[in-house]
Amino acid sequence: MNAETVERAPRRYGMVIDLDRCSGCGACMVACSAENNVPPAHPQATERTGITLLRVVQVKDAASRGVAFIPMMCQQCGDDTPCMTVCPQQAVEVDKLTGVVEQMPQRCLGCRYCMTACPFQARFFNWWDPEWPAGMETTLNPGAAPRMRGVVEKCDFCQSRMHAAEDKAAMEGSREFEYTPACVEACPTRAIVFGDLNDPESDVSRQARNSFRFLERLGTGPKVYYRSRRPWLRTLASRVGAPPKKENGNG
Amino acid sequence: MTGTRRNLLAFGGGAAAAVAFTPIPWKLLDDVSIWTQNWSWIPPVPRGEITVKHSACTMCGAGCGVQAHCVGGQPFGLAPVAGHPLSHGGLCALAYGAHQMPYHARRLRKGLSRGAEVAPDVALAHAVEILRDARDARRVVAVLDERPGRMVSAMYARLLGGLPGSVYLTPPAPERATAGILSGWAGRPAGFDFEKARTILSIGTPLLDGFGAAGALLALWANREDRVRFLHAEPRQSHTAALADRWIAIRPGSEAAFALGLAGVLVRDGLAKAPAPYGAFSLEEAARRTGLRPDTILAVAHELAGRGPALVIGGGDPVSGPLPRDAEQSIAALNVLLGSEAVCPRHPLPFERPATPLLDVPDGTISVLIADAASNGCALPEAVLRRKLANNAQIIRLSAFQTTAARRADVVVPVAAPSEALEEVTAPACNARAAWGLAPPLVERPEGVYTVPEVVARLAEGCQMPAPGSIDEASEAIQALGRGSTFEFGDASIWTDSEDSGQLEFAALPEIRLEEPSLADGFPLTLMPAGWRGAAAAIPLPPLTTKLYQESELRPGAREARVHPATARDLGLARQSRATAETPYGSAAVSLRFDESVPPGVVEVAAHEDDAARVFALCGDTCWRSAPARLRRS
Amino acid sequence: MADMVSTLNRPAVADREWIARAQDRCSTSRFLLWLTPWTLLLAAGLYAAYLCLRYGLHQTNMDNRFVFGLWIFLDLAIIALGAGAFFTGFLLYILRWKELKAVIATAVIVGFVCYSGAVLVLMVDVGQPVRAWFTFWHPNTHSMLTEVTFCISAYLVVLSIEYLPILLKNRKLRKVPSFLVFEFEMHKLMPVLAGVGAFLSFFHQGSLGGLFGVLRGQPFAFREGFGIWPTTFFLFILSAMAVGPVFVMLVTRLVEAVTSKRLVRPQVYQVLARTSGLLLTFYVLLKTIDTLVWLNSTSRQAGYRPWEYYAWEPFGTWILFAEIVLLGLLPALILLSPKWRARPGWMLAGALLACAGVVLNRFVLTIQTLALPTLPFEQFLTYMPNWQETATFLGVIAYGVIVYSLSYRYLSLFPQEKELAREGKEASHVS
Amino acid sequence: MLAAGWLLFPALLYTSTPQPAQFSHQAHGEAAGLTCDTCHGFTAEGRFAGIPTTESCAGCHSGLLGETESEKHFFANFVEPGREVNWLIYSRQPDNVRFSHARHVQVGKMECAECHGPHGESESLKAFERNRISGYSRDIWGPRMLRVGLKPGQGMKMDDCMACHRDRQVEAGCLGCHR
Amino acid sequence: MFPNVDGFHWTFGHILFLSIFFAVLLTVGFTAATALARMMRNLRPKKVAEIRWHTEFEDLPASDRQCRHALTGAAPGRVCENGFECRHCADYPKFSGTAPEPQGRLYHRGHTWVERQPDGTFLVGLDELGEKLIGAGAQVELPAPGTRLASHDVAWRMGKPGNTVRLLAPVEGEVVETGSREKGWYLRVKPESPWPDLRHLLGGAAAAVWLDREMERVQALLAPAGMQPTLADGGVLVDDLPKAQPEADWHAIHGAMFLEP
Repeated sequence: MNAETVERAPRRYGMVIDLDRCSGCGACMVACSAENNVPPAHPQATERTGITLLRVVQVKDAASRGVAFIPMMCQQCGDDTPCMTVCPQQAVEVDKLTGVVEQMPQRCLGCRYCMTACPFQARFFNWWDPEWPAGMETTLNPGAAPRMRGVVEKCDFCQSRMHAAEDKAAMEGSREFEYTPACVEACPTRAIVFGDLNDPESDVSRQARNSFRFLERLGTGPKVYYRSRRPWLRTLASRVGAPPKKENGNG
Repeated sequence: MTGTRRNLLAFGGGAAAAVAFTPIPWKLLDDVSIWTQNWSWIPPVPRGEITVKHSACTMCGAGCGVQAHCVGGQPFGLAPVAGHPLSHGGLCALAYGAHQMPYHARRLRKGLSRGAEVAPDVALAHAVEILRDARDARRVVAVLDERPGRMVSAMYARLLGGLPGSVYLTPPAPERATAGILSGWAGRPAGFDFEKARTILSIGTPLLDGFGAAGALLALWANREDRVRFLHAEPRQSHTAALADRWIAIRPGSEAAFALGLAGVLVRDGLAKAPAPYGAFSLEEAARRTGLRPDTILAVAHELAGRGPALVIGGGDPVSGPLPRDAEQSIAALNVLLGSEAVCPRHPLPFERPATPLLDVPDGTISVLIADAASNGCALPEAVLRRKLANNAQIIRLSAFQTTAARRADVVVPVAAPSEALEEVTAPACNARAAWGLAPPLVERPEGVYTVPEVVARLAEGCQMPAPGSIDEASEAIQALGRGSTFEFGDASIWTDSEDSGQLEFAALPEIRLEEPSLADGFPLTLMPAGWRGAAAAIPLPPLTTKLYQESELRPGAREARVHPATARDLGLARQSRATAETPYGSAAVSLRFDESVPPGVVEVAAHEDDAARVFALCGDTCWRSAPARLRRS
Repeated sequence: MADMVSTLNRPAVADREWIARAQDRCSTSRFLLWLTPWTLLLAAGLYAAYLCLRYGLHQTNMDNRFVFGLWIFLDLAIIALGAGAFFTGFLLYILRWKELKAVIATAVIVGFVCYSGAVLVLMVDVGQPVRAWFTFWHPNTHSMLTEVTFCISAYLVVLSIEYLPILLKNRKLRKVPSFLVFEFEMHKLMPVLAGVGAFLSFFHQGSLGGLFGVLRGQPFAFREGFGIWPTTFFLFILSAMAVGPVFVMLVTRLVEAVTSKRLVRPQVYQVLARTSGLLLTFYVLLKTIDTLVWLNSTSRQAGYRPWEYYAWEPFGTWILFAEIVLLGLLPALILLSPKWRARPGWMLAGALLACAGVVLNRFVLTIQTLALPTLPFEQFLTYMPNWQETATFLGVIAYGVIVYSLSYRYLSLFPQEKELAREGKEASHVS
Repeated sequence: MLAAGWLLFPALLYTSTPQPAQFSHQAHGEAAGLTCDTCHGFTAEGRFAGIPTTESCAGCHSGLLGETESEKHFFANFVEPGREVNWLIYSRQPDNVRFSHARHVQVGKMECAECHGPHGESESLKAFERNRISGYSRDIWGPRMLRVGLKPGQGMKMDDCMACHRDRQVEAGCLGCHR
Repeated sequence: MFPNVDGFHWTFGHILFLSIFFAVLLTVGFTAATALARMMRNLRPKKVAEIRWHTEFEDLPASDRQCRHALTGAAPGRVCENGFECRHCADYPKFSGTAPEPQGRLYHRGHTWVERQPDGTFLVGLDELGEKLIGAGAQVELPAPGTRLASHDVAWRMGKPGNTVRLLAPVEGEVVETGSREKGWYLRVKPESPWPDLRHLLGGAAAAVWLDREMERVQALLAPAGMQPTLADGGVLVDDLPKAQPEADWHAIHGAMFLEP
């Protein structure tokens, strides 16, 4: 019995993050880890081996002594997505319907080549097997499967919530649905706006017009836009590579 | 012999070739790969009915509303409640990990008697016995309650009623400092109405980083456009300094001087609405002590007076402790001088009992201390508490987790962790309107673990005292008031009081004495414990907050010391990553990080969970806010 | 006593059967003595690999930024050095350079050791080695790594087939008629395998280079190219072909030194050195052009200011100079000019420098690419391998030495060894 | 070796355990005139209820309705003590798979038999065969080793789903079926 | 990889890449298969012996492969490429001219000799130098009567345990009778054709020159490095050389002398 196969116009989900509203409180990071069943840090994990699918980074501008907080997650690059073209076994696909860059831990070999390709450092490797203290596995989110060690994982705009919204819409027999990722819901200052970039009326498309993107010149077509009234942030974002300090690094 | 061996080899080779045509290798390959996708030691995902339960977050005292998505009755994710009277649809980072607290690695399900594990009822019996001896020997008993103003606090007060000379204490908290002093001066509870204020000056307290209902304040800050201006005075460029419209970098320890300087300007230019406190500073004196240019202090003062109702908030930092008494009083005095409508009276809750601040109690007087389990997210160093206790004092601690404080207590009675028992929720102490609500449990308690009201009842019964009552007395008392409005969210409800139309009259401002900061020789730097709300509190941090401090550099983690690159270069530590911080009271190994936002001459050592005790020990037992220190290569 | 003396420096009787009559090899005990350090190293390497496979890759010092560390650098380096196998085979069987017949066997074994070592390390380095076949089942043909995986596994098969006849020439195995005839027939078909080997190696050496050249997200490594391949694709092939013969020469000289025997005629060394010199010069030329194009246009378009690549502490501009001039041009000139090449000391120095140059090129592309920050707020990070990584690294080298020593002892790798031994005896008569 | 491969190996690979209780779809289907979604229904937000709970069975089976042995066994062991039946589910997919009955049944208008095959008319429940290595039921891989010419309901592996999606030109990205 | 696998899309990249890869796999497989097929075809004993002799001949150093005409001075310094198989050597007539068929004992380069008997059979034995090289008391494994021998094939094995040498058959034929060391001959062979072509054996003058050359070779091999080549002093070799000079590397010397690399 051939179900009617009316195709829904493909969506291109994207985000606009207002850096002037981000207070660096980190609520989005904790909410994101709770939603995606990311385990609490292994005792030996550091900021270079931990898994923070959404990373809030504090940046300082020496000249104006300005400080800003930048939530950096997978930018769901649209134009020849660096991680997709390099994955040897198609564990990374750009979903035609939603524009989200899908990462399949079931097929991922753990060769980590995609992590060298990603200029946004938005991919994380499971160096350890996920462990939860006794009893805490009852607090796992049924919508997301915990990943095993040896695979790469990244932000996928909270597919667990999208699936839930899809199922609810399916009950009324419709394919249209709306959903908000965990970080958008968790942000106390509503700094993150999420929506379909293909739909010109959505506020994400409107706000995306006069905003900037990081590493735009690399030509990977990221779909997460940033806005700020502070000019030094806009110039910082236009840079590729960090300015070398007098003596580099932190100690 | 070789003939048979060779045939054997030939047969083996043939068999091996044939295996390729059977499904064995290919199916094994596929199955082993599937096995790697479903390892048995990766926990399976719970399956069941998805429901939503409403409750409140009890990680600190702010009472933010929370809706929990549950599968089969078990919460797996928390979300804010839009339109909640206290949290206005915002939550802070601690809330989103709160549903995992009952399963924290350091959860305590048994009693502790002098560190040894005992059955819960044995621990409770031991506590009752201590209390009874104290009553018979007429020794001073005290209750330390980090969240006074609840019905449970009233039950504690009733329990203490039967014990002569007992005292009901509350540790210092940023929300209670300035509001508490103003209430004292006005003779009736006073609070701040942030919605009314058009200029908010916070001195030394992280207003936009975990003050009161963090989510609500951040929402106010984000949607302020030009209605409200946030000014922040702090030596360090903290989160709040970064977000404030204007950051005034004062020298460490010069908060009082800054406040008195502002007061001096208000009085001199006739902008003050009340007589100036004795000892208000001249502009030059204030500028000298704070290291600011005189016109900065002038501009801030005029802005405070000129731009509509202003608020000046002190209270110190949840981790590096309260400001000294003189600073708190001078900040409170500023509010009196400005006389803004944002400072308004507040109806007390019917069952509210005044609590004595811990620091006002004379030293060495308490011989039995009962420490309540609730946490307000602020640190209380061991030394500060021990100074108030007599030398053979005994501590009865109600705790759901194994913290350093619990290990040092004489008896620990295991109580319910956050979201395991019905808990009361009150508005932050600085709110203009009181509020009271109930946070129903999301998870059922493990057996053998008590709730706090049960423990208080058993203590009272053990000492043959009248029953201290129960939580639903509070709801009747509030119904009896017949004012305010109630909000229902699922089976959680919260009642907020109505405006108190009265006016606040302040008696004459007391005399504010300012001590000269004493610089110990040989210790050129100033050491300040640093952290964020909940980092060094009575209950440990939710497990998922490791994303903030351990797996990223958003928050300082344990053993971390930040110092200005210039200071490091002067001390020859430019390339060091490990160093030792020394103060007159002790030394500790730290990992150095260089950070321009830290003022030169200051070394900030992160006080973090169990490691906090070590850091506070560095500050000695005076006021733990800062200590003279030096940094040595380790 | 006489019997004792004779067995002292000659293999034991049982061992003797396996060694061809003409070759005199040291006594079995001395051989075992030689093997023990390497077996210990191999054991340590296997233990480290066990730890990484059993407990997970947190055993290493790699992290989310340095996802490629010592192991991938090792892979790239030894595969580049192992290119001697395909290139010598190509020269001998396709271009008919008869002198190389003397070193073809050792070249094949060096190649086999390098490739199998590289694949072994890859199996430990990959997070889920059991799923390695997914690359064959769901290949992504746009990815350079798929191409590497396909070609390396295919070439490893070709190399093992090329290794088989050398193995079957062993004196005892030759007694089995089927082995003897199979070896005889294989020998005739060797040119086909050499051709296929060259074709496969051409692609996968190149795609190893392409691995970094296609990284649009890493301006330091990204290169424009012809068609679908970046320039690093061709540079890697050229550098591998340039270094392959020289590495085979170095290995042979090393074996001669260790066994204090003359195994190969000097002209063979001259031929190897000359080819390497030629190719190295061509490589250095192309490399300079590519660097200039990269610095001035490609990375500028990507927005990375070129001088910032080398503004960070350990990797100054000296590393670029070292790679191209010191370890590129200098050895090329030494190996090209017959006068310098004649003197063995200089020839060896040139060879070593050439190998070092290519290894440094692999190091720079693997480690420096990952060290440089791409986001404006990231920092330059450094990485030190820990003992597990180094133990596995040395374990692979030990595995190589063991396989080569066994092959040298039991298989006759050097056809000219007998004549040289006899001439040596006569020469000693004359001198 | 070939015989071992084709015959012996499958027998060794799967352990077979009988279901804790017997159930005849046939009896409930024709005799009692029930349809699939009476017991296997949906919840409001599209969650598939799966196997009915004991008390929803007890709705009709408050007392013994028939006299079959299996009903007595079910009644004695489960309904009275009110214990849930620990069914061994034939089509249990791994955790990382997300199969939305709502989209397939409500939007896709598919019949249960298209995937589950004749399970609806089965007289009794066959023994549950678990794959020793991957831990999943044999009904997912399908009865035959070579997975060729499988009738509907005989295989629920990715290839079967993809084949059906390809026939109906319904595009489903990786995260359409995985989570 | 295969069309029905999910995610396979017939793009040009896929087709090109996979076809090349399969082509490579096929060629490699095909080469291995042809090698195996040819191996099967050549597994007949006659072919095996020929191949064995051919590969062993390949491994001999050039100095051991001197052409017979080089010995007799007709073609100095010429190295045989043909496995001492003069019958198939194209330029054999060019050098040998029309020398008459040598009579008496004909020598194979592996120190075995053959002598025609009046009844048409051939006696095969080991020459004097060979006996001396192997020494007394060596076990002898003779093929059972009735086994067929090809020329240059392994006739029989001799030697002390751990150091057995294989002796090559100078002529094709069927073993009729086995002899022994005492009898002075080891095999009686009945040739296929009554008058087989024995051009590949050395006889008469060539044999004499060859024997002297072999004597010098043995002395060179036995002399420890650094000895001066002495003039031929006409001395007679000791009967049992291995007993006389046990410290010599007999393993290698036997290999060199009996053409077994």
